[in-house]
Order: sequence, then C-alpha cells, then structure tokens
Amino acid sequence: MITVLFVAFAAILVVSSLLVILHRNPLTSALFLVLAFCSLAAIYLLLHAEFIGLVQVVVYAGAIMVLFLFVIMYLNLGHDVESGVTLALRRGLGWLLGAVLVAEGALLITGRLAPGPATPQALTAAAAAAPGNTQQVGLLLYSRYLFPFEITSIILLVAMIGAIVIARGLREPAPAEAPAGSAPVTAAAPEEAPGEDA
Amino acid sequence: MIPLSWLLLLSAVLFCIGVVGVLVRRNAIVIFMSIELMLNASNLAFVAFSRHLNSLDGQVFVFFVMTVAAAEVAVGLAIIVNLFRLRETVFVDEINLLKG
Amino acid sequence: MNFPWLSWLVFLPLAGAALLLATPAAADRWHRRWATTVALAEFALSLPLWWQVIPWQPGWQLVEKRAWLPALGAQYYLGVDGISMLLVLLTTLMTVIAIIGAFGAVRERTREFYALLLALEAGMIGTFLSLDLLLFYVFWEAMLIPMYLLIGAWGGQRRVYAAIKFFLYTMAGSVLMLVAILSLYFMQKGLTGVPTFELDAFYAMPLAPASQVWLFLAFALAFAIKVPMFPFHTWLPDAHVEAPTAGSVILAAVLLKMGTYGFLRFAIPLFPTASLQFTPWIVALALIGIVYGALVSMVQPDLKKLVAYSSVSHLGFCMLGLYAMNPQGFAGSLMQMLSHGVSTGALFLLVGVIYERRHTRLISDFGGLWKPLPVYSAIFLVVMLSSVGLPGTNGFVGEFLVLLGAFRANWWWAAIAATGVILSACYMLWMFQRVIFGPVTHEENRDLKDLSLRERLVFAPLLILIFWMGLMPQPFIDRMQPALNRTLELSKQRAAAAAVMHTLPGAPFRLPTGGGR
Amino acid sequence: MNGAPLLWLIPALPLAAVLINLLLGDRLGRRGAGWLACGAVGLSFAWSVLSVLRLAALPEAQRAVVESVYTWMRVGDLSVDVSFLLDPLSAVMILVVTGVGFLIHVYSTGYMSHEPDVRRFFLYLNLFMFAMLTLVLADNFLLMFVGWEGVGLCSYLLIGFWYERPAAAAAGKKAFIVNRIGDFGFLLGMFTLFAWTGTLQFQRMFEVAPQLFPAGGIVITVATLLLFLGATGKSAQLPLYVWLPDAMEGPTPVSALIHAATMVTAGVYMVARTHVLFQLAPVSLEVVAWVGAATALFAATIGLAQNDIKRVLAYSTVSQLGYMFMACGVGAFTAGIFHLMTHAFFKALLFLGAGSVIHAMSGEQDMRRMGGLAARLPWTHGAMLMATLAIAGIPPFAGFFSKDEILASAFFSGHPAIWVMGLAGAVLTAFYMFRLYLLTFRGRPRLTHEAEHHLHESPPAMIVPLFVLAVLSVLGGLVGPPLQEGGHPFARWLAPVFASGAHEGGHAAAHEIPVATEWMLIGLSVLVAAAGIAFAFRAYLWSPETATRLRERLSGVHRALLNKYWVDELYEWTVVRPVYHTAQAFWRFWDTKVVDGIVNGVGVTLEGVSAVLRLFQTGFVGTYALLFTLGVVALLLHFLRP
Repeated sequence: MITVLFVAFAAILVVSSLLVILHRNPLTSALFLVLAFCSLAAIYLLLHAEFIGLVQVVVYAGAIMVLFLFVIMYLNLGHDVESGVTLALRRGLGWLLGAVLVAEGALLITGRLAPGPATPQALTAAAAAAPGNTQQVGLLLYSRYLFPFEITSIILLVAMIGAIVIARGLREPAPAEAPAGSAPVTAAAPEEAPGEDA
Repeated sequence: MIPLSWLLLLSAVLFCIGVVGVLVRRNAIVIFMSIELMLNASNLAFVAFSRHLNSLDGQVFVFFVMTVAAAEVAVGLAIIVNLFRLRETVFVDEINLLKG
Repeated sequence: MNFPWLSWLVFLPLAGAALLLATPAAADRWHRRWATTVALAEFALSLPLWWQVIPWQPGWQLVEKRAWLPALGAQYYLGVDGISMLLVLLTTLMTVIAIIGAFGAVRERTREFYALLLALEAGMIGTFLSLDLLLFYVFWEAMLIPMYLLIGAWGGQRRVYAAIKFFLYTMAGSVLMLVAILSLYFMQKGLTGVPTFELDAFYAMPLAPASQVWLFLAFALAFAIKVPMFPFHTWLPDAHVEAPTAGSVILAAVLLKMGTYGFLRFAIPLFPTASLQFTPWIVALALIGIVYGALVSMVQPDLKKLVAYSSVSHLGFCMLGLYAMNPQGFAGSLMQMLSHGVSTGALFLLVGVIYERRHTRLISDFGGLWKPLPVYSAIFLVVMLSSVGLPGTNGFVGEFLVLLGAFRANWWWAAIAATGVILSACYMLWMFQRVIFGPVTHEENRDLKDLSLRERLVFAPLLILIFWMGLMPQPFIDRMQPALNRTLELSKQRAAAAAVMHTLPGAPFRLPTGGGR
Repeated sequence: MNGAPLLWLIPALPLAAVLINLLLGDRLGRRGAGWLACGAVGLSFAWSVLSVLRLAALPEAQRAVVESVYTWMRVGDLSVDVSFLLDPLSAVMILVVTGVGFLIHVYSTGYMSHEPDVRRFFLYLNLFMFAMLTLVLADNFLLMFVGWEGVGLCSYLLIGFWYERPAAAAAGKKAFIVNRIGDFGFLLGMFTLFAWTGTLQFQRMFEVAPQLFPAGGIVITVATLLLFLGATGKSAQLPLYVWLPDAMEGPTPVSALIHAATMVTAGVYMVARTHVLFQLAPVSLEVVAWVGAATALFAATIGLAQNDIKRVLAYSTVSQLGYMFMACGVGAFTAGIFHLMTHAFFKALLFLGAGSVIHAMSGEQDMRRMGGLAARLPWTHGAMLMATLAIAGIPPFAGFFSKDEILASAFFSGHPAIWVMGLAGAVLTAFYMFRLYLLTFRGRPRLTHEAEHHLHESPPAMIVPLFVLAVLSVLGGLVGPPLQEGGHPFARWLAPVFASGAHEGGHAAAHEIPVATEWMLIGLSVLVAAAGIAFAFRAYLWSPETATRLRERLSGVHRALLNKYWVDELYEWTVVRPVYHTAQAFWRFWDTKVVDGIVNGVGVTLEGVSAVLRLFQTGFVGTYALLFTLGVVALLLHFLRP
C-alpha cells in the first residue's frame, strides 16, 4: 500500500519538476514547483519524518515559493523567449549532461551501494511507540545540535541584512552637485521578511 | 516499506532535473528554482538515509539545509531584483561583466 | 667568546637600514652619512676576524647556536672558518667602497636606496656565515629582494626587465635547491631520527652515489645560475647594465661569489661522488664560459656589458679551479674570487665615474680620456692590468694557481683555459685603447674633470689590495688553505664512504693526479 | 761572497725610483725626473759591477749565489719564493742591461728634452729596468715570468707613450697581445715542468731533470718547445715577430733599450738559462736552430727594401736575434750569449744614432729624404759608421767575432744548411746596413729645405753615450777572439754555467776543430761581408742608377719585400678577423638569440598558455555551470571505474 502511494507521489514529483524547467512562463513553473514540494512532503510523511514533512510545506511551499511568486509578479516577466543557435546547443548539451548524470546515479546506486539491507530496518516496537517524531527531533536539536542551531539563526540574520542592503538598490554615487540625501534613483521595493523558521 | 535504492534513485532523478534546469534555462529565476529542486533532492536523500539507518540526524540536517535554502533564496532574489533594475533583464546570458 | 660576534655582523647593517628608514625622506645628505658610518662600523667590526679566526683550528669558530624552529629542528647556527672569513671581509669592504664610491650617483629616494644596500649586505654576510641549511636558504633568498629592488627602482631604461629576469632566474634555481635541502633533511631524519638542518650532520651522513646525483644537480643548478656559468649567464649583462653603480659593484664583487662559495661549501663536500661524475660537464661549461665570455666581451659596444661578460670569463676560472679537485685549484679559485671581487668592483666603479660625467656607457662615445683625466686613466690602467692578470697584481695569483691546478688535473684543461688569458688581454687592451688612448674624439670629453678627492680615496684601498694580494698573497693563502684542505679531505672521505656503500661499477674515488707526481 | 749578497738591491733601485717619481709627482720637475732615473740605473749598474766582481772572486765551481727574499706562494706542494740567482750568465746579462740601460737613460734626457710628459717616460723606463732585472736575476720560473710579463707591460706602455697617436696605441696593443700569445706557451711549458719535476726552482729542476726525463722524450720536447714558443713571442722570431717592426712607433730610446738591447734578448737568455732542458730534447734544439736561421734570413730580406730608418734596424734586430737562436740551436750557447752582448752594444748604438739623426732632422725618418749628413753630423756619423762596420762583421769590430763564432759553431756542429743560411744572412746584413749608412750619411743630400735649415748636431748628452757605445762596439769583440785554446776568456767565464749541465759532447768544443778550417772560415766570413759592402757601395754611391735598375727588374720581389711579404695582412685575415667574427657571431646570434631566446621564450610560452586559458572566462554563468557539471560527471565516472 505504502509503496503504491510512494510511486504515485514520486511520479507527481518527477513530472512537476520536469514541468518546472520546461514551461516557458516562470509563474507556472513556480506553481508546479509548489506542487513538487507538496508531493515531496508527502513522501517525507511516508518515511515517518512528519516534522520535516510539515516544515517542508510551511517553509518551502509557504515562504520560499511565496517569495518567488512575489518577485516574479514584481518583475512581471513575460514568456521566456528561448531562441538562437547557441541556446539550442546549450540546451542540447544540458539535457545530454542531465541524462549522463542520471545514468551514472542510477548505476552507482543500483550497482555499488553498500550491501546493507535493501529495505529499511523494520521499525522496532519501541521506536514506533516512542513519542512523536517532532519531539525527538526537537530533543536532538537542542542537545547535540544546539551550536549549529544557533549558527543557523545567525545565518538567517545575515541573510536578512544582506537582502535588505542589496534590495535597497545601488545608491549610485550621488553626482557631485546633487545633494547627498536625495532619494535613490529607483524606488526601494518593500521587501517582505524571508520565511521565518518553523 | 519503500526500498532505499528507489528513494535514492528518485533523489538522483530530481537532482538531475535541477541540473538540467540550471543549464538549459536563461531566466535567472527559473535557474533559482532548479537550484531549489536540487536542494530538495538532497533533502530527500537525507531523509531516506535517516529512515534507513533509523537515526534522526538526517532529519536535523534537512532542517539546517532548509534554513540555508531560505537564506539563499532571500539574498538571491534580492540580487535578481537589483539586477533587473540595472539591466532591465533577467536573462543570464546577457549579463557578462566578468568576461575575462 | 661570549660576544655574539657573528650575529652582530649580520644584524648591524639590518639595524642600520631600519634606523635609516625612520629618518625623513628629504635629508639625503644625512642618509649618505648614516649609511657610510654603518658600513664603516660593519667593516671595522669584521676586520678583527682576520686575526681572530685561527686558520689551522679544525671545525667552525665563533659558533653561535640557538633554537630557531625547534619543531623542524632548524637552528640559528652561525659559524666561520678560513673560507667564509675572507669572503665576509670582501663583502664588508666592497659595501663600504660601493657606498662611498657612488655618492653622487643616486639623487632621488636615497633613504630607501641606502637602506636596501645595507639590507643586502646583511643578507650576504648571513649567507656566508650560516651553517644551518634552512637558515642558509633564508639568507640566500633574502639577498635577492634588495638586489631586485636596487636594479628595479634605480636602474637604467630596461631596469624592470633586467630586475625581473635576475629575480626569476635565481629564484628558479634556488627553489630546486630548497627541494634538495628538504630531501636531505628527510633522509637525515629517516637515518638518525634527529630532525636537523645542521651542515655538520649532513657532512657526516653517508649518501649512496645514486641519490647524490639528483641532489647534486639541484644544488649545482642553483649555484651555476648564480656563478653564472655558461648557459645560465644571460641575466648578468642585463642586470649589470641596468643596475646603479653601487648595486653593480656589489653584484659583481660579492653576489657572484655566492655561486662558487655554494659549490665549495655545499655541492662538492656533500655530494663528492656526483661531483666527480659530473666534473667533465662542469669543467666543459667552465672552459666554454672562459673562452665564450672573453670572446663575447670583445665585441661589446657597452662598457658595462663588456665588464659583465669578463666576469663570466673570470668566474669560469673559479669553477675550473674548484673542479680541478686539488689544493692548488681550490686555493686558486678562492684567490680568484677575492681578486675578481676587488678588480671587477673597481672596474665597475671606474665605469660609474665616467657614466656619472657623461651619462653614456658606449665605448664609441669615449676616446682619448688620458689627456683630460690623467689620474683616472692611471688608476684605470692598474685595475685593467689586474683584471688581465698581470703578474704582480692580484689577478695573476688566482689565475696562475687555477691554471696550475687544472693542469695537474688534466693538461688540456689548462691549455684551453690559458687561451682565456690571451683573450682577456685582447678585449681589455682593445677597450682600453678605444676609451683611454688615442686623440680626444668627442668634444664633450675634452673638459671632463678628473677624480675628486673622495673618488681617489675610494680607489686607494683597492689599488693597495691589488698590489698587496699580488705581491704578498701568502697571508691570504695561509688563512684559506687549512679550511680548503679540510673540505678536500672531507670530500675524499665521503666519496670513499659512498663508494663502499654502493658498489658502483667504476668511480672509486681517484683523485686525477694528472702528471708524474 | 762575504756578507749578504743583497742582489735584490739591483732591481729594487729602479723600483724605488719609480715610487719616488710617482709620489713626488710634478714637484720633481723635468730635470729632476731625468736625474732620478739615470741615478737609479747608474747605482744599479755600479752595484751590479760590484756583485759581479764579488762573484768573480769566488772559485769557479761555486760561482752561483742564491738569495731568497721572502716566500711568495706556498700552496700544497708548490712552493715559490722571491729569490735571486747570480751566476756568470746572469752576471753578463745584468751588466749589459744596466750598462746599456744607463747609457740610454742619459741619452733620453737629451732626446726627450722637449717632451712635455717626460716624467711619465722615465717612470715607465725605470719600471722596465726593474722588470728586466727581475727577469734576468730570477731564480725560478715564476719570478722570471713576473719579469717576463712586466717587460711586456712596459713595452706596451712605452710603445704607446705618445698615446694620442692612434698608430702608437694600436702598436702597443699588438705588442702586448703577441707577447701574451708567447706567454701562453711559456706558462704551459712551466706547468708541464712543474707537474713532472715538482719544483719551479732552476737549480733543483736541472739536477732532477736528467734522471726524470729520458733524453728526447715526448714530455721534455713538448715542454721545451712551449718555452721556445714563449721565447719567440718575446724575442720576435718567426712566427711572432710581427709586433717588433710596429713597435718603432715608440720613442727611439725605447726602441734602443727595449727592442734592441734588453727585452728582445730575454728569449735568448731564457733558452740559454734552460739549456739543460733543451739539451735533453735534441728535437727542440733543431727547431730552435732552424727557426733562428729562417728568421735571420727572412728578416734580412725584408730589411733590404725598407725605407724607414728605424724599420730597417727593427728587421735587422729580428735577424740578429735569429742568429743568436741559431747559435743556441746548434748547442753553442756561449756564442749566442756573446753575440747577444755585442749585438746589444752596436744595435743600441745604431738605434741611438738613428735617434740622433731623427732628432737632427726634427722627426724625419724616411731615408729617401736624407743623404749627405756626414758633414753636418760628424759625431753621429762617426759612431754610426763604427756600429755599421761592427754589425757587418768586419774583423776588428765586435760583430765579426761573435757572428764568426756562431757561423763556425754552425759549421762544425754538423749543420751545413744552417751555416749557408747564416752566410747568406751575413751578406744581406752587410748590404742593407751599408745601404742605410750610404742613404743617410753619404750621397746627394735629398733634404727638404725646411729640414736642411733645422739640421744641427745633437747635444753632448746624446753624443757621449753614442761614443761610449762605439768604444764598446769596437772593443767588445776582443773578449772572445777565435782560435784560443781552452776557449776565449768569455767562454771560460760562462763555462761553469753551460758545462755544469749536460755533456758539451755532441758539438765539437771550439778548441778541437782543426786550425786550418778555422782560418778558412774566418777568411770566408770577412770576404762575404766585404762583398756585401762593395755591392752596397756600387748600388747606392758610385752608380745610383744600378739600384733603380735593380728595383725595376725585380719589381715583384721588391714590392713583396716592401710590404713585408704581407705577413701582417695574412695574420689579420687568418687570425684577427675570424676571432672577431666568431665573437660577433657568439654575441649576436648565440647569446642574444639562442640563450636569451630560450629564457625569454619560457616567458612568452607561459603568456601564450595563459592567453588560451583566458578564453574560458566567457562571463556567462551558463558556461561556468556547464563546466561545473562536467566536473561532477567526470568525478562520478571515476567512481564508476571498476
């Protein structure tokens, strides 16, 4: 039963991500990406990683994609025009490389993976009965990974500041005669804070 | 139960789609999305192994990957917005200031 | 000896240079005075070495050993013996001469100029005194920088090209040497477990002939470039032509001796079997260097290039002396180093004098200088004769001993080298005739003013040295001979040890006895 | 020899004069410099005479005084010290050098009286005396080599004394370089001897040599030939004689002192000094004899056609030196030295006489513009006549005795061909010497009016030395009359030096030859000399047109002689030019193109490679991503490798 679900979600996932890169209109690509993220979250749930699944939905689908959509809308991009011979060459090469990578990945995974148990260990009874996955992850997060946890918060802070500074736009060196404090050439786009963490 | 190799295969396919996206598309934002795909592929592999080895470290890592992804998107999009403001274009192959 | 004599010798000029940099840029007269006092102090400090170093006492003297990089086992290990004492004296003397000689030459940025000169002196003395291979390598490279800047900043038109060529050429060679030093270090560590760069440790370490070959080649290349030997010599004329007078004097007088000193101190004793194996090649290059250098200098239009190529020829003699592998050859080689330092240093000063007055180095621009500059021409005559190796001057003693040593090693070596004696007479006399003799051809030469008192003061010690070393060389020979014989003995023992270690077909150490006795 | 011999005083005196001259500088004044120089050489001459007398007082066997001053070089088994040796041979030499030198110094004060830079002239002259005396008194090869190159240097300086004349400077350079080529041989000879005998000291080497070197062995022959190469360089023999005629650019007293009396004889002295070695190598002796004879004849022929009075004398010197080497070559070293001494007298006189003539003619050297000077320059004419008779070999004069002895030795030592060449040379010598005499002193005066006006006899300072030399030219020969049992006094004086070495054997000592043939030889040589003189008189005095007719008929030969067989041009094309062009080729092609080419080439190739690599920086993010992925693919491939 689970395998059927898994196959279904995997199929959705692959198709939607293919469409993401194939579709001309970035907006539709973005939406397909949301679909891909959700199917991925589903797969996480199948793997008993509930916390990650939910966080995936909230962070990726919720925050990041919203940001994407906002920017796409903001820049109101039209259709991507994909033409020109160099581009064709690049696309051909791109696909070729993609295929080669997939083949290599497949060979590596099927051929060479450590002989370990092909199927995941059956869940021990205790593990299944243990408190919820989120609690365990939380415990782990605040015990062994406390330090990296704090660092991620700093990363986010840095990213925020970075985004604000960049998005404020290049304050062209004001021409000598223009008074210093004149409004920047381009209107500063209000920047919505990046998706906060879970 | 879902065999590990399938999961890894799926993540490999997902990753390759991301790579192709980066290589093929001209639009910076779509490239960005493809990068997100690649990140998620790795998350999938993490979770797969976490499940397989029955240790939660994998999931914690996925958590960290996500925060980094979020930060990256924020900064990336800010750059793209700025780029658009300066060059009126988002197409990557029209921006070659760093030509050797 | 509690007084750290050698450290003072190395770091006094460095301190002088540092203090000099602190002075304001404009006061160039002060810079000159300060540089002269420091150089004179350094010379005064080095003079007592002449009596203090007891020639026949084996081993190093006035030794100073302090831990430097304990982790690596590298020590700050200075010591002196007969050979390095003489070379240090040559360095300090020629630095004083160069600084006083080139007083008027440099006008702008004098502060940096003199600071670099003093730093260069410190580097040179350090190289001669260091007995720890890593320390030696540090000083060896440290010398390059001031010289590079001297040529690069105060040189002639093509100074940048010349400076870079000089730097890269020497660097390329010495990098290989570093590799060799390190491999020696690891061999030593492997063999005795004690990580050290001490020269004595390497002297004691038996080396199989096979491994000696590559190490020897690395060392030999680094030193051959510095000598310079035949194929690696093209940096010298460029460096000399573009260098300012003071730089050129020191470059010729001391820097070129680093190469031959390196062979004498490191290449031959450390890898005697390989040295013997490559003797034919090195002697061939030396002989080519002698004849080729002389021939090429014959046709040089530029005075400085002529003297530069003559240095190639003279140092060819040094190398020939070294690779004759007998007491006369060694003594002749070291004497030739000292006398070449004095006479070529003087030659470059002489060229500098007329360059300062006429701002040209082309022989065709001069002619009949005897009439306007009698004193200058007389000094030029004596220095020219010393460079040609007239008996009674210092040039002859070195050349004679080298030729004698070469003859005993292999008679036709001396035959070919002796043609260099004729050729050196040819190019020097032809140059002398075109520059000094003959009627005054160019109007500008007619009213050149003769040497000032300062310039005469500079040449006085050189002339005295030329005749002292020529007529009474025995004090010099007595001081160098015990050290040279020890090096020779050491090489023989090590070669014998190496031959035993690895039954190499052929090459048991056979000193080429040449003729009857 | 009671008390310290103080031999070093002899060379030290002129050296002291040099130093005083240098230090006092201009304060010395022109006359002061002259007196200082002459005084120093005079004292040196006096001390030499005293030392020789003290030497003569010693019994014949121990007539060799060695005085070591200090150790010069001691390296390994080489030990050389500055030490002087006085024995009959060097006694003769120092007397000749200081005696004739003193006379020439006195003459120079007169001759160079109006020369502005006379102080520098006397400085060089004294330096030369120091170098020559060191050479002659040296007790080992190395010190002799110091003197050897020292005299080479002084001849370079003195030839180029009038440095403003390019010809003089070039001649000086030529002299030094040709000498250097000779010294090359000398140096190598010295090394060979040292390598085999382990010493450079004459006496020790001569004791060891006979046992060490098998007679006629390769090594000793090569060594002696190398030494002889050095001698030819210094004494201007074939093939290295080219520098002597050009050396006439220098002032005349220089030619007299250096290029007649002293320096050029150094080669002969060296061969005589090392006679022990030469006798061990008969092949070398043959070479010496033949080169000597060839040079004598060759130079005499050139002398016939020269018009410059000093050039004639120069070629005559080369020829007479040929005779000396011929004498040594046939083993008659005594005769060689005897001729050296007599030649020093009359040749110095000839040069000084010529100098006096040139001085009188205010610089004119071409004989074609002289003539009939006998009346106007009586003293010079008288002295020159005696010298010309001496060199021609007319009996009472010195030249006859020494040249006759050489010819006799050549005849009796079994070298008939050499004897014939000697005789021919004698005829030519007599002819060209009297041609010189007649053209300058007799016949129609061909002076230019201006020269005629200035003609004046030389001052006494020049005439007195002329006459002293004239007396010596006349009486000098009496020291060695022929037909003396047990050798003439001069031979007996030199006996200890030459007899002590190898056996005198091979060559018949003077006294065993039958008296009748001896007289026949004397008569023949006188006859030959007379014939030469007669022919000269006929050609240049009684019927001048014979000379012109002769010249037309043999115009080809005449031109060859006039141009000195084009030897200079030959050397220019075969040696100087190729050396110059190889040097050019080395420099222009080899040094700048090849060696520097490689060095710069390395730089250029690096630049090229980096230019190629730059192409990858296209600026497109896509390209970078592509490369990135290629990298990953390659990496994975690596893992896939079996």
